[in-house]
Amino acid sequence: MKLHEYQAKELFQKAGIPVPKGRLLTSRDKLGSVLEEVPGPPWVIKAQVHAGGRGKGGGVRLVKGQGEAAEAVAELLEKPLVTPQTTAEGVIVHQLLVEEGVDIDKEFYLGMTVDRKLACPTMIFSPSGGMEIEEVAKQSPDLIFKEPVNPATGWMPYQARNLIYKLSQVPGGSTVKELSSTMKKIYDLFVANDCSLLEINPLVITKQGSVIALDAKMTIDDNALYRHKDLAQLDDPREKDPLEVLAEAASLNYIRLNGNIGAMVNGAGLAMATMDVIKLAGAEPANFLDVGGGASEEMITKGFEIILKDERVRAILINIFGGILRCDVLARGVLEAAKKTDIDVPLIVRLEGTNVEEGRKILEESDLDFLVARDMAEAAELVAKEVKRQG
Amino acid sequence: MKLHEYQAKELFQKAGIPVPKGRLLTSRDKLGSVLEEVPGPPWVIKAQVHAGGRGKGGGVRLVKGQGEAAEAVAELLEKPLVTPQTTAEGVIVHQLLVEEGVDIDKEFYLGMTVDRKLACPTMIFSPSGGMEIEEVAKQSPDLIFKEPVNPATGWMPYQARNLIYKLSQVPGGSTVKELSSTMKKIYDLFVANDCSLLEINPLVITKQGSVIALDAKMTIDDNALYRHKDLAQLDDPREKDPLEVLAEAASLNYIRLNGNIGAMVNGAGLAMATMDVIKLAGAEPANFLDVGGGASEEMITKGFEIILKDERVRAILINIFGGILRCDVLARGVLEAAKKTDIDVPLIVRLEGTNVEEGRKILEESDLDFLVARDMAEAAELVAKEVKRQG
Amino acid sequence: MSILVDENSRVVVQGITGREGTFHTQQMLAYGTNVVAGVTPGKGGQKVQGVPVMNRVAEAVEMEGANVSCIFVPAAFAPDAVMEAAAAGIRVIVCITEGIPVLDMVRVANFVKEKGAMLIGPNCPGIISPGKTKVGIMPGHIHRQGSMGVISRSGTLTYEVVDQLTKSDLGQSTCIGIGGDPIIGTSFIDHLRLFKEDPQTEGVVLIGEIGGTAEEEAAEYIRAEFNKPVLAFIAGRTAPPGRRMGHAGAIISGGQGRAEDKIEALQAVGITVVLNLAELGDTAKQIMAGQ
Amino acid sequence: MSILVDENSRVVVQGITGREGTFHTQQMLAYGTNVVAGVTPGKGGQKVQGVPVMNRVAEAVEMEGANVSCIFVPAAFAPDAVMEAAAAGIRVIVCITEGIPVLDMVRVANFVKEKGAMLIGPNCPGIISPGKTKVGIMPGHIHRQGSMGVISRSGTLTYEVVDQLTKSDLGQSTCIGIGGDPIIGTSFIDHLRLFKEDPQTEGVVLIGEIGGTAEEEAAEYIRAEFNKPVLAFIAGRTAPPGRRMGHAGAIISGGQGRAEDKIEALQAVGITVVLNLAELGDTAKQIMAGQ
Repeated sequence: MKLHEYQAKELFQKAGIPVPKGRLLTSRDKLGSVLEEVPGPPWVIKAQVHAGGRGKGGGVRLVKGQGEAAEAVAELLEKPLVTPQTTAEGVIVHQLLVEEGVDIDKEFYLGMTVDRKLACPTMIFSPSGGMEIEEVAKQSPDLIFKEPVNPATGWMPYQARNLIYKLSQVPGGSTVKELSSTMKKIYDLFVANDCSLLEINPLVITKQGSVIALDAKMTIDDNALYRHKDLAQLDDPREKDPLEVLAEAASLNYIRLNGNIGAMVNGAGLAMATMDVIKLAGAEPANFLDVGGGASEEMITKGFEIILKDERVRAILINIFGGILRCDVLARGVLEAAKKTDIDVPLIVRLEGTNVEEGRKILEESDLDFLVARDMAEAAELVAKEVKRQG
Repeated sequence: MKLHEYQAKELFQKAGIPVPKGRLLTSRDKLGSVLEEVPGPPWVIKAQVHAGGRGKGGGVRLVKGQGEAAEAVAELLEKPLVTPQTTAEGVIVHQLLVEEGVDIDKEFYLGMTVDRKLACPTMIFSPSGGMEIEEVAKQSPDLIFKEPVNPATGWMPYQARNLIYKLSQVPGGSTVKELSSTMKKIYDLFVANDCSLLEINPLVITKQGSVIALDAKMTIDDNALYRHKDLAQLDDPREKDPLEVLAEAASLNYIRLNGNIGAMVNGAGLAMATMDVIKLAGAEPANFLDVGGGASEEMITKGFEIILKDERVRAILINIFGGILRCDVLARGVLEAAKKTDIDVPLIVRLEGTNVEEGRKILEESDLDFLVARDMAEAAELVAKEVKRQG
Repeated sequence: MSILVDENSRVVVQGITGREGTFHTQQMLAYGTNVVAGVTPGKGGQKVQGVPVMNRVAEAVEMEGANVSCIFVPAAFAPDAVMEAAAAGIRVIVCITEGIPVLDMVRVANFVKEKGAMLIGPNCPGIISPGKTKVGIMPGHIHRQGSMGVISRSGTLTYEVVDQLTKSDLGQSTCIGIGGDPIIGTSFIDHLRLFKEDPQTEGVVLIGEIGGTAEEEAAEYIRAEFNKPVLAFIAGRTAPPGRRMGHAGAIISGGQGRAEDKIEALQAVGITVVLNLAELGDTAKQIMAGQ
Repeated sequence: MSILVDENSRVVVQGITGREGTFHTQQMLAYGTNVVAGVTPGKGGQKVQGVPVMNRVAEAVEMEGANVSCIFVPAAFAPDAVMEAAAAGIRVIVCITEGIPVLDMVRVANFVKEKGAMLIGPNCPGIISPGKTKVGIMPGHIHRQGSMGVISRSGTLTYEVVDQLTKSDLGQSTCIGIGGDPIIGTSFIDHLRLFKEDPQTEGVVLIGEIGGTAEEEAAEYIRAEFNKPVLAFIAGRTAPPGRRMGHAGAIISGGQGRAEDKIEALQAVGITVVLNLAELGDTAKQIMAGQ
């Protein structure tokens, strides 16, 4: 689960990590009072959206007076923002963060993530702040410094020194202390909130030598949300595809994609492989949908309904390898969904595994119109045929 | 540093570990008001002293009414208490803990300490509550259950199960939960307060099935007191030998013993070995005194003064193997002390190591009256001679 | 032979009294697995499918000689269950549970390693040595005893692959689902090492997916040390970056974990990578016939 | 030979700009120790006794090839310093610092072991291979190169013993102060293992004291595996129970750690235990002459 910048910065502030003074703006009318509370001009007005590349899309504006501020707000608030990471239509901006301008001397990147290979949280620090860290990694990997954290000891002061004293220009003593203390707090925040990613880019040193987090990105491990009720409430469903929100409520793993072949599969790996097969057959998947190992009839019905709600879908491929999920359960779920909604696109069904005969029988004996695929190869062929036919 | 029972129980309460309701009594006059606040009768009146074996010495009284309570207070408060762990004169009781009586169904021992070999905190649990754990260890070691704690994970719930389900009579479900939760809290308390020992003996299950800590023993790691200013303030110097309090203030490792040969040594091991040599020579050491590796002239002076303050001392042995502590510093310190106090007992000096010649010269050129020992063997002989001479 | 589990495996099922635990205990028993005990704290003394239930894993080890554990405990309690098994001396721990927080797994993975145990999973279908024993939730009937080792980050995708292998007359020595989470107990490499020493295993199928760099590391290991034919499939060539594709570990992030990079790394060391899943069985047959 | 340190040791002094660090750097240099760098965070670029000061141990390793560390950092910062050394790849870490909290050492000891380093101390005088190098605070001049290994939980008591050995014409291969704290990085056994394989070492003197059971464990190891003559001394036969005798680890508690028990355990496996410290040199001479 992603947090908005302003939400992450509130957590930063509570943890004692300095951030610029700022206020959230959700309506144009409030701009005057917000500007009164935030030191400036200059101010910085930042679109609060989850999509990355916000700056490149014009979602971050430096304004030098009230007039410029009003203009920026007019251009951003409740308007679509297109970034390299959104679709061409962009995402609607519902909230702006208005912050004081900061006198920047130096910009750093400071981040923490879990290193899968080392199986531990790892701090990443770079003097190339402000750039995307993937870019830095490509262009100058020697400017990325890493410190994996031993879970038994937690973050140790020497690790901060290992990062900071690697800089070709080491800042002054008090700044070193602030940087070191910020790193310790980032680790504590990361662990306390079960983060999977925490990024400050840029973390800046001001002309006065203070350390301040100019940006803030936090992603919470979805699996850990059960023990962070407070964080779970920060979820912003407006940032998500409405079909994905529906799927989430039904405990289905559904991701909407740009194609036109709907797919319902059990198991994440098989679902991905099915997407790949659709693509190989010359079509594009409309979604990823893993109904999971232990899906009930109701979940199958719900999943099928969600696929049908996507008006771009031109054909549907059901690919089930029964394990825990029995094929008869799947069949009954599909029939249940068909009762509720008209299925006006071709349906290709491939069943295998536990109770496969029973499942096939249930489908065949129904009045559902569908094509049977005996295996993945045939399923792919049938999908390709449908694509060609609809041309 | 040892805490009193009532101090430990206050920490228990804050941590959510149930203890009997109780009040501290420091003056006889307050007994009436204290008894009003504590549910009962029956009450339990417990002498607050650091010495162990308090129960055997009559320091714990169960009283059934106000009259009995007044009697017990009269016998205990401001009176000496002799236990198997005190001297024959006993220790003066300055404080009493007055507690509600508890309906005991079962008694357990629950403790935590650092296992030196495994290098980790270890929980100890036994159904033989109320007895000294050393006794249980001797008589029925199979009734002592241990769980070492991995510092990387902290106390895990399965460890509580490993201890509790080993009982031949497993208590009911809710009691198991309370026991398990108490164990977790004990570990957290142990770590949060840098304990070296934490003991509840007995931890009882009441007739109602609740878990309650009837006694509480906590020892704080002296080396960690610098980061526990609050705990450091709980130190009760009345429980210590006045000379030891003096030594502590001067950062000297001094322990008063029962003999009559004062000893001043640098290094703990050499100080112990010197005590052993004194004993081998047929005498008894009056103290352990390690002036430490980096002792200053002032510390030497202070240490010498403390030895001289002990009126039981009949002879003094100075045994210094100069390493960091130079022999000339030692010599000057001793002379400084001699200026301030009359030395009316024989002084035997054995110097070796760094700057030994200079040290010996300083002593020889002074008007101090002393015997020189060339090595440990000679030092022991001279001590023995003194003991014999004084008969 | 076969690796990790065989007819001598004595399995304890942790969480045996739960719905899934009970169902799969029955399935495992039906397959012939030697389930010697179950564990559910507080329910010691009961029986499930004729299997005695105990309060602690240590009891199952002491009293029934359990040496393999299969865990069906809910995510909030599974880390504790894994550590309990490792501390009790279980050497092969299979954790089926999905949804364990990553930072819990950081601690668990280190703990298990320290204890010298092997953790399969979490979020995996388990492990099966066909014809000998099944420790997990895979449909047993699609497997056949034979010479192919299978290592996979996925569940049903593995069934698909095994089904194709079996239909191509390629039986399996051992099939291991290593799990779809970002942090898992054992990697491709851990199991390749065992397959290398296993005389029954003549070839290995690796089933990878997007996320992380485990496949790249496996490729490097195979180049340097592995001497049996390897066939690979990588799921997620059409997965968009930044999205978690069902498995917590299946996410392309920070420019890492793309299927193309994995395929390239595997091909670069001479491993055949099947691009069309439907062709896996046939391709495996050709490769093994060429040996 | 000799163990752990010798003429090839390249020593980094952590806390070199402090009073003790500076003094003992001078003493070590005077003895001939190859002190290649010092570390004090924030003071990189300075020189102390001609030794370059750096900000990080990793720099000393990379730039000066440091492979041994000697730590004079105050107790509150010493755990961090030890871990820094271990993480930087230093393999022999000598921690002189006294007064480190026990629970800090729990974490440090585990961390160092994980990194594969050997920690000598804390609260110890260090380690010396006479005639080659001295890494610590012991007076160098009382030592002489020779064939006796010395392992001790004490500081000045070790000087006393070494002095007697030297005066009895018994030189030393390596003398190690393992430290007086309840939790120390390496035990008697760790060093006995090394002395066993060291051809220069022909006999070993063990200097124990009250507290813990390290001497009992050493006795058992010697019985089972050690094949050179061992002479022991245990300090604290007259120490009262329950009192901390200077060293944080020197305390008889819970009926454990008494000198008598240690002496008995050592004697039971045939080790000569000197009861009168004054006689140690002579006894050692007799034993070694009898070989």
